[in-house]
Amino acid sequence: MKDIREDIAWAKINTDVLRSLENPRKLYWVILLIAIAMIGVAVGCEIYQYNMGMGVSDKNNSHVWGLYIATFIFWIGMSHSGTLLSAILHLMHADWRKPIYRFAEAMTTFSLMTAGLFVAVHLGRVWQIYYALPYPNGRGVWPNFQSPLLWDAMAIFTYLSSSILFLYVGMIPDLAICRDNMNPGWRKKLYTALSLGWEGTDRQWRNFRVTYLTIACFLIPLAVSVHSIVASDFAMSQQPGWHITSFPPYFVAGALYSGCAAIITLFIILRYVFKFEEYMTLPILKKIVRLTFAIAMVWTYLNLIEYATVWYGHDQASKDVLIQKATGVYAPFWWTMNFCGSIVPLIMFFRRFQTNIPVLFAVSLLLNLGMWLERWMIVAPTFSHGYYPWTWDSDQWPSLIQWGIVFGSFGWFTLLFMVFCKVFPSVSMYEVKEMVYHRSLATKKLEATGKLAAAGKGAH
Amino acid sequence: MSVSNLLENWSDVRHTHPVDDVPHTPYKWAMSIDLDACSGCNACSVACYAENNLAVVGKEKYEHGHSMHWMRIERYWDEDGREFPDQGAQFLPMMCQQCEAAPCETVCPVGATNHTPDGINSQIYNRCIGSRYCEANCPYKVRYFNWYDYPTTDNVWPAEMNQQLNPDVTVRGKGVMEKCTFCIQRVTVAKNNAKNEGRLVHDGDVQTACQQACPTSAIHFGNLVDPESKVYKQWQAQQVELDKDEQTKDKGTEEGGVSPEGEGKLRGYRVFEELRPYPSVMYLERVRESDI
Amino acid sequence: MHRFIRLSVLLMGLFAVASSYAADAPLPAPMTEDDLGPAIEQPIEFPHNRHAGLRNPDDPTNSDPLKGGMEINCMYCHTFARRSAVAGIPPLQKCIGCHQSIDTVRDKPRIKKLFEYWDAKKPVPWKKVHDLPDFVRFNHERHIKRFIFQQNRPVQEACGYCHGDVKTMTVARRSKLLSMGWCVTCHEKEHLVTAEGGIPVGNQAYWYSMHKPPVDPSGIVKAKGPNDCSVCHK
Amino acid sequence: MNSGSVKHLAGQPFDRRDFLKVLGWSGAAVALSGCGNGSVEDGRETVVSYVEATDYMIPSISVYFNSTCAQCDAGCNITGRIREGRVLKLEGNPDSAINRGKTCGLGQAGVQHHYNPDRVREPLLRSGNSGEAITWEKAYALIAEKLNGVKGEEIAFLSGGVSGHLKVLLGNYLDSIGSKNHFVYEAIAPAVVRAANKKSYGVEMPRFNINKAKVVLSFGADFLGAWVSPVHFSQQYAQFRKGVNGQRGVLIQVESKMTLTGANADRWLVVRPGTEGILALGIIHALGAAGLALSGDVAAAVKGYDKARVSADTGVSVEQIDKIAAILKARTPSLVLAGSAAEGYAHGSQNAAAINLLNQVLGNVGKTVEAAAVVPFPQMTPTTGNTAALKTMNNGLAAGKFKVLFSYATNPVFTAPGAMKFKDNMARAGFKVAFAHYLDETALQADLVLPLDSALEDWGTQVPEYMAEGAQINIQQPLMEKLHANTDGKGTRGMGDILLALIKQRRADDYRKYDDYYAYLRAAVLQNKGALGGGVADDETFWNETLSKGIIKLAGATHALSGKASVAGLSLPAPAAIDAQYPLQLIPSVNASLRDGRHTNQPWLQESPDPLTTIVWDSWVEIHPKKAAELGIVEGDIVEVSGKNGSIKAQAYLFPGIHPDAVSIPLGRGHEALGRYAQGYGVNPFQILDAVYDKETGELALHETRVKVSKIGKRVIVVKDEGFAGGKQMGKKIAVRVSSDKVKLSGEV
Amino acid sequence: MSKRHLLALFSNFDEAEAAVRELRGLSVKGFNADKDMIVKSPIEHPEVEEFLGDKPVYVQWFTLGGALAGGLLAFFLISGAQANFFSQIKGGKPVVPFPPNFVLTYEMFILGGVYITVLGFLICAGLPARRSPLYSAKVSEDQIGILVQADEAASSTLKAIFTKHQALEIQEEAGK
Repeated sequence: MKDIREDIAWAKINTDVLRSLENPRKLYWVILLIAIAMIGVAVGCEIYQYNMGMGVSDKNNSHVWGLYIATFIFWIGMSHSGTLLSAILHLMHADWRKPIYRFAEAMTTFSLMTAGLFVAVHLGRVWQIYYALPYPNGRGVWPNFQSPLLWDAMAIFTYLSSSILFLYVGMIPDLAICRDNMNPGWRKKLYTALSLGWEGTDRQWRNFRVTYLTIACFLIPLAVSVHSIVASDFAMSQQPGWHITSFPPYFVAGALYSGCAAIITLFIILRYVFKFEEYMTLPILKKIVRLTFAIAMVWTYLNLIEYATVWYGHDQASKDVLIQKATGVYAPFWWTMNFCGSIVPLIMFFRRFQTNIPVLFAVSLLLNLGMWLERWMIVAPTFSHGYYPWTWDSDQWPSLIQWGIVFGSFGWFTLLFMVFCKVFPSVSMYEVKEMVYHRSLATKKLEATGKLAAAGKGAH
Repeated sequence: MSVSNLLENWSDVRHTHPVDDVPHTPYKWAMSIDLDACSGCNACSVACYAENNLAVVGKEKYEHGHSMHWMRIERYWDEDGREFPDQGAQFLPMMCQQCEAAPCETVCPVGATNHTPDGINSQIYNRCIGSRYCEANCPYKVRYFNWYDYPTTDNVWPAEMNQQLNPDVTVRGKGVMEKCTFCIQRVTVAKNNAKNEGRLVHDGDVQTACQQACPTSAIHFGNLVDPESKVYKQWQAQQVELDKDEQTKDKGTEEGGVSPEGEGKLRGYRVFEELRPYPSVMYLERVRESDI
Repeated sequence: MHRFIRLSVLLMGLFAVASSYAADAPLPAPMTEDDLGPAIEQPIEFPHNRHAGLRNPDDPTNSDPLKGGMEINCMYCHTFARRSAVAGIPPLQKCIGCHQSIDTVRDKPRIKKLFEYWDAKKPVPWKKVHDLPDFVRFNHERHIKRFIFQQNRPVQEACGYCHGDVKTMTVARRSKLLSMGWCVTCHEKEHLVTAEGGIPVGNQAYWYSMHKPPVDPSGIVKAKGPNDCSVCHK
Repeated sequence: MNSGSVKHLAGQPFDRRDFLKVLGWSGAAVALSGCGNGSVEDGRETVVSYVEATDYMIPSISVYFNSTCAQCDAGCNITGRIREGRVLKLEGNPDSAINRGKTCGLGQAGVQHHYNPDRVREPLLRSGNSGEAITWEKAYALIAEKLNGVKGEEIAFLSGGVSGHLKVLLGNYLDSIGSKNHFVYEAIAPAVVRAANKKSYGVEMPRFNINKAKVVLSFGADFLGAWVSPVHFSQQYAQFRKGVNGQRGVLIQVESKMTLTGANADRWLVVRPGTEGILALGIIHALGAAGLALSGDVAAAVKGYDKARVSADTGVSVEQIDKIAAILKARTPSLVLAGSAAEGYAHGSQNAAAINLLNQVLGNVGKTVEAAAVVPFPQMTPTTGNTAALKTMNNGLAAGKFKVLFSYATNPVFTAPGAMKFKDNMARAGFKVAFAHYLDETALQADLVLPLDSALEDWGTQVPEYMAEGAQINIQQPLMEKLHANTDGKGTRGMGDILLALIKQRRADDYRKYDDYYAYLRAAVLQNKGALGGGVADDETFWNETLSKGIIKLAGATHALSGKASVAGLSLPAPAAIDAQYPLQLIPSVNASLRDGRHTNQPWLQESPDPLTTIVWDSWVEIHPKKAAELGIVEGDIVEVSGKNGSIKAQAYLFPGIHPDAVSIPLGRGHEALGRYAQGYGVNPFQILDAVYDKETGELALHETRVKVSKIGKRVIVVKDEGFAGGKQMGKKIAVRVSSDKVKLSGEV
Repeated sequence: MSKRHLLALFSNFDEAEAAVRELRGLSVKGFNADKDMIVKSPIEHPEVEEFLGDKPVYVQWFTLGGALAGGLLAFFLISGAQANFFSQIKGGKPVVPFPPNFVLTYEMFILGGVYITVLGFLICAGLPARRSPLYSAKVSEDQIGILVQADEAASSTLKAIFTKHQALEIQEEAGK
C-alpha cells in the first residue's frame, strides 16, 4: 500500500486542503468549545493564585516545585516531535513526512507557547518577570546568566522564534495558494500580506530551498539543546535524583517520545475532523507508529540506564530517592509511568495494531499520560526525599489550583492548534504535490525500465 | 567599556571561590555552634522572629509546610531502636549555612541571591521573582518562601503588632524567597561604624540575634579572617578549613589526619561538607558521657 | 560573493561593538526637564535659595537680606544627615531658634505660618521630596563622612550629587533620577580610597568591591563604591 | 514610612522620666509595603519631624534602655531597643548576674505581650454578658462604693507572685481596707520543693551552682526549660558542659516524662512515676555499699532500699544504679536537684526530702548548694504561693465568706484543677475586680476589669526569688509611651498607679505627696539611697544611674545553710499499684514557652515548636510507642483522656521519652478566652486534674491524676516541624554525637 | 523601447523545459533569456534550475554571518555584563564562568543564524515582492508558467515558441 495516491490531481490537493479552512466536521467546534471551557478553568485558577499568592497551589517550603514545572517540561518535550518530523526527516529526505509535518511543526510552536505560560504561572511574582530579561535597564543590573532557568528562557525563545519562522517560511508557497484561491475578505487580505507576493518563481524557489534546509539544519541542534537545557535545570542542580549525567539525552528521548505520541493523537483527530483521509494515510501512520516504537525503546533503555546508574552508583541519597519512587507515596504514579512508557508501546510492535486507529488513539493517550507522569516523577520525589531528612514531606499533594491550571493548559494548546488548523493549511499542499510528483516519477521510471518504454517526465 | 573592563580584570573574574585563594578580606563572616551546649530551647528562633520581621503563619499554614522560621531547631533521636532515648535527643539549630559556593546562588535567574564581598549569601528581596529554584537546589532546605502576602492580606501583623517590626529589615511580600541573612542589618551597622572610625570591625562589635539570645552561648559569630576573633580560633582549634570538602583531620592518619578513634577527636564538622557548598557554619559535635 | 563576505564581517563587527556597549552598565538617559520631580506643595514654601544661596556679590555684607542668600551650610539645619542613615528633617525648634530673633521678616506670611505651628506645638507636615522605595536604604552618614569629612569636598557639591543645586531652589525639587542605575553609575567610578586624614587604611579598598583596586605609582588607591547588593537592600 | 501622629514635645522640662515622650514619633506606623515596588512618588508621603529634639534623638538610630523581663518570675534583666519611640526588641542586660545578656524565647516574646492586639484598653464594667467601657474615675468610685461597709475579712485579694514596691504598696492597701486575705497563687511553682528545701537546708531557694558541679543528678528539675531561673541555669549548664580543666560535667536526669533538660542529659533514666524518692534512697544505699561513709541514721533510713528492691520499684536497672553511685562517688562535687517531677505527688515532700538527703550525703551542701544572698528589705522579697493558698480561698468563696474579690496576675479559672470548681465558687463573691492585660478566663468572670499597662510601659521594682550572685533589685521602667494611653479617662494604667489611687481613697494624707507610682517609687528608692549603694551621690544622679543600669545590686547578707542531713519523718510509700480503671498516670508537662498559659496569646510562642515534639499551635497527648501499639493508637489519632474529673480530647503523639504507664499533656493551651492567638487552640489539662494534695504542704499534686486513654476514631495530621522522617537522620551526618572519652575538651577554645 | 510581458502556462515540465531551452538558445533583439525570463512553478523543482543555467544562491553567507554575529553578541554581552561593576560571585564560580556562557552563546549562535538566514532569504528572493504584471493562479495549482519580457518586436517570436511547445495558455500584457 502506498503512502499516498500517486494519481491524485494537484488541483484536488488544493481543493481538499483549502476545504479544511472552510468546513470542518462539527466535532471541530465541539473541541473548540471544550478547549475554551478548559482555558476558563485555568484562567480562574490563575487569577485566584495571583491574588492570593503561590500558597494556594499547595506547595511548601521544602517542596517548592510541583505540577507547573512538570507540565512545563511536558510541553517543552511535546514540541520536539515537530522538529523531528519537519527538520530531521526533511534532511533525511523521508518524503512521507510531507503531508503531516505542517501540523507537527504547528504543534511545536503551540506547545512551546503553552510551556512558556507555565514559566509565568509558576513564578511567585509574575509581575516582575521582566527582571529575567536581558536588556539594558535603569537598574543597571542584568539577569543571572549562570542560571539554567535563564538558559531555558533563552533556549525556548530561540526555539519558539525559530520554529515560528520555520513554520512560516515553509508555509509561504501555501499561503500564496490560499491567496490565489480565497474569495475576497479578511482572510484573503491576510494571506496576501503573509505570502509576501510569492509567485513561485525560480529565484524564489531557489533561495527558498536553501533557506528551508538551513533552518532545518539549525533546528536539529537547537531542539536537542533545548531539552538538554531543560534537563540541565535538574542535572545542573545538586539534588539527589536530579544530578544525573544521563538526564540530557534522557530528556531528549522523552521529548521525542511524547511528541510522537502526541502526533499520533493529533493525526487521528485531524484526519477525522478535517477529512484528510486522502493525505494522512494509514501507511504514513504506520511509519509514525514504527518511529514512535523505536523511540519508545530508546527511552526505555535510557530510563533503565538512569535507574541502573543510580542503583550502582555510590550516591546513597540518589538511591534513596529511587527507592522512594518505587515504594513511597509516589509509587502508584511511578509504576504507571513505567508501565505506560515501556510496556504500553509494545502494542505498537504488532503489525495489526499499527494501523488500528482506535487502539492507536488509546495507546497514544496512554503514552502521553506516561510521559507526563515521567516529568512529575522527576520533579516531585526529589523534593519529598532530598538530602535533608528533617524536611522530608510526603503529604505534599498538588492542590486543585495546580490541577486546574495544568488541565487548562491542554485547552489552551488545543485552542491554538485548532484555530491554526482552521486558519492555515495544516497539510502542506506544495510539498504533497512534490511528493506525488516524485513518487509518480519514480513509479514511471520503474515501469519504464520494466517496459523499456520511454516516457516523459511526468504529467499531473 | 565593558570589554576593556573584562580584560583588565580578567584574573579577578576568573577566581573560583573559596578554593583559589583567601576568599575574602578583610571580612568573612562565619559561625560556630556548639551542639554540646545547645539545649534546644528555641530562644534563638524566637529572637530571629523578633529581629527579622518573620511572619507567624498560623496553624493551618504551618500544617501545609509554610512556616517561616529562618532558624529551626531540629530534634533527632537515636536510630538504634532502643525503647527509651536514654542519651537524650540531639538538637541542631539549622539556618542558612551561608555557603561559600552556594548552590542557590548560581541558579537564581535574576541574581537575587549573591555572595557578598564579606562572605554572606545575600538575599535581595526586591529582586526576587519567586522562581524558587534556589530552595529547590538548597541541600539544607533553609530558604523560606512567602506563599502568601503576610504583610497585608494575612493579617499577620495586626494594627499594633506592626509597630514591633524592625525598620532595618524589609518586610517581604508574597512571592519572595527569604532566609537567614546572618543579621546583615546588624553587620552593616557595625561595618559602617567601623568605617566611620577608620578601623575594621572588632570581634564582638556585632552579634547576630540568635547568638545574642542564646542562653547557653552555643552560637558564636564573627570574622573568620580576623585572627583575634573567637570564631577564627574555634575553627582553627577544630582544624576546620573553609575551603575543604573533606577536612584533613577526617582523613586517615597516614594522610595527616587525626585518628578518628581514641582521645583527641576534634568535634568540628560542617553539615554536607562533601557536597562542596563550603558552608560557613561549623558545628561542634555533641558529646555524651561514656561512663554512665 | 565578496560583498556578502564584507557584509558579514561588517555585521559581525557591528554586533560585537553593540554588544560590548550594551553590556556596559547602562547609562540612564541624560536628565531632561521632564525628569525633574514634580513640583511639590509644601505646607510652608521654604526658600532654600534665601538660606543656602550665594550672597549677593554686590553686597558682601549682606546688609540687604532681600537680595541674595545667606550661604548657610546644608548641615546647619540638616544635622541628622551626618549622624544617621536617615536625614530626617530639622526640628521646628531649629527654625524658630533663628527666626525668634529676626524681627524683620516676622510679619511675612511664611514666617507667620511657622510660628503658628510653633505655638500649636505641632511639627510641620513636610512632604517627602526625595522618596526612595521602602526596600532601599541609602546611608546619608557614610556618604557625608566620605565626601565631606574625608575628602574635603564642599558641602553643597557633595549634597548636590543627589539633591541637585538646592541653593537655587525655593521649595526643593528632585532633580536627579535616583534610580538604581543612577546610583550605580556613581558607584562605578573610581573614588579615592581614604580614611581619616586621607591615608589609605590597610586593604580597605577591598571593603567595597570584589575587584582589586588599582594603585598608582604614588601609592594612591582608588576603588569603586560598594557593589554589594545587601548594602542597600536588606 | 514614618508617617503617623506626632507627639509634641515642647515645653516640658526634660528628665529621664520623660525620655520616652521626647523620643517622640510615638506610635509611628511602619510601612508594610515591603519589597514590592511600592509607591515612590515625590510628595506623596509626609516626613516625620520633631518640634523639638534633643541630642540623642536621631532618626534611625536606636537607643537602648534597661528594664526587667516580666514574662516569668526569674527576674532577668533586659535591654530594650527603642527606635522612633517604639520598642522593637528585647535583649538581655549583659550586666545582669541572672541572665548575663541572654534571654529565652519567652523573654523575647515580651514585645508581643506589649503590642498584643487583644489587650484590654479601657476599664470594663460588666453589664449583663458584655462589658461597658467606663472611665477610671468611675471605676475607682465603684470600688470605693463596693468596699464601703464591707468588712476586711470579707475582702480577698488573689494575686500571682508579687515582690518589690508593688508588694509593699499592696500590703499597705490591704492594710488600709483591713483585709488580711492576700492569697498568692502561681499555678506552676516549686512549692513543695521550697518547703523541702526549707527543711533540708534552712532556706527555700538556695543557690545551685550547676557550673561548679561535676555531676548533676536531677530528679525531674527542668532547669533548662521552665524551672526556677532557666536562663541563669542554662548559662551555668554551658559552663558545666565545658567543665573545669576540660572535665566535662555529667548530667543525669531521672523522670517519667522527658523534659528539655532530660533531652540534654548524658543519661536519661525513666522511672515509674512517683518513685523518684525511692531511687534517691536507693542511690544512697548503693553509695554506702560502695564505701561512702553514711551517718548512722541515714544508713538506717536507707537500709531497706537495696538495689534489687529499688530496681523493681523504679524500673531502673541495678547496673544503672551502681553506675550512678560510682560516678557520684568518683566525681565531686556533684549536685542533686529535686524538680517538679519529684514533687508532683501526694508524697512529693517525701520525694524531695529524700533527694535533698542525697545532696547532703554527698556533701554538696555548701559547695554546689549554697545560701543565696537576700535583699535586706524583707517587705520587698517575693511572696510565693501555690495551690494551697488557692484552695483556702476557694473554700472561703464556696462558703460565701468573700464579698469582694480582687484578682491580679493570675488566672485561676483557667489553671485551677477542675475538681475545685473555682469558676462556680468565684461567682459567689458579690463584686469581683480583675486587674488584667487580656480578657482572660478569670477577667471574663469579673464584674470590673481594670486594664493594666504592659511591663514595657510600666514602672516597678522586682526582687527575684532566685538570687544568682549577690542580691539584686530589678528596676522595671517604661521603654516607650503607653500604647493605649487614652486621654478621656480610659486607657491602660500601671498596677502601681492603680494601687496608689485606691490607697488614696483610704489614706489620702499619707500618700498625697505621691502624684503617681513613679513618684512613690522614686521617693522610696531615694529614701534608702544609702542601703541601696547610693553613697554620697545626689538624688538625681543616683536615680538616673539606677534607671540607666536597671539593676540595683546589693551586697546582701546570706542566710546560713543547715547542712546536716536529717532523716526525720522520711518515709516513702511503695509505688502505687496500677489502677485497673485508670491505668495511666497523667503528667501535665510544663512547656518552657507557654508555662501556665498566660503567654499563650503571643503568636511567636504558639509558633515556636515544642522542643521535643516540634508540635505547634495545638495540644497533644504523649504516649510511649509501646503503649500506643498496645492501644492501637497511631500518631494523629484523636484520643480521649479521661479521669475521675472529666476528660479531654487531643491528638496523640508517639513519644519515646515517656514511661509506658504514663501519658503527658502540655499545660498552657486550651484557652476559651485570652485572645485571638490563644482561643480555641488545644486543650486544657488543668480541667481534669484530680484534687490530690501533697500530704505535708497541702499543695496540689500535679502528677497524681490517673487516666485512661481511648481512641475516638478520628485522625488528624499533627502540625509539627518534624518531617516525614520523624527525627531520624537517615544515615546522614547532620547532628553528630561523640562519646566523651573520644574528645579532649581542654584543647578547645 | 517598451517591453511587453508574456506569460505562458504549461501543464507539463517536459514541455516547459523544452520551451525554456529554446528560449535560452534564442537570440532575438530585445530579449535576453538570462534576464528577461522567469519560470514559475507550483513546487520546488531543482531540475528547472539546471536548465535555467547557473544561478548562484547567497543565503548561506547570511547564515554564516548571522550565526557568528549572534554568537559573538551573546558572548560579549554576557561576559561583559557579568564582568562589569555589578559583578557578583555566585556559587563560588568565577564571575565570568564559561560553561553557562557557552550555552547561551550556542543558543544565540542559532538564533542569529536563523534570523539572518530568513532575512537573507527575503533579500535574496526579493521578498516581499510586488506582483509581477502577469500572473495566473494556475501557477500555484498545477501549471508551469514562463514569464518573459521582450520588446514588442520579439514577442511574436516568443509566442510562437510557446505555442510550439503546447502552451496551454498565453497571456499577454495589455498593449499600450
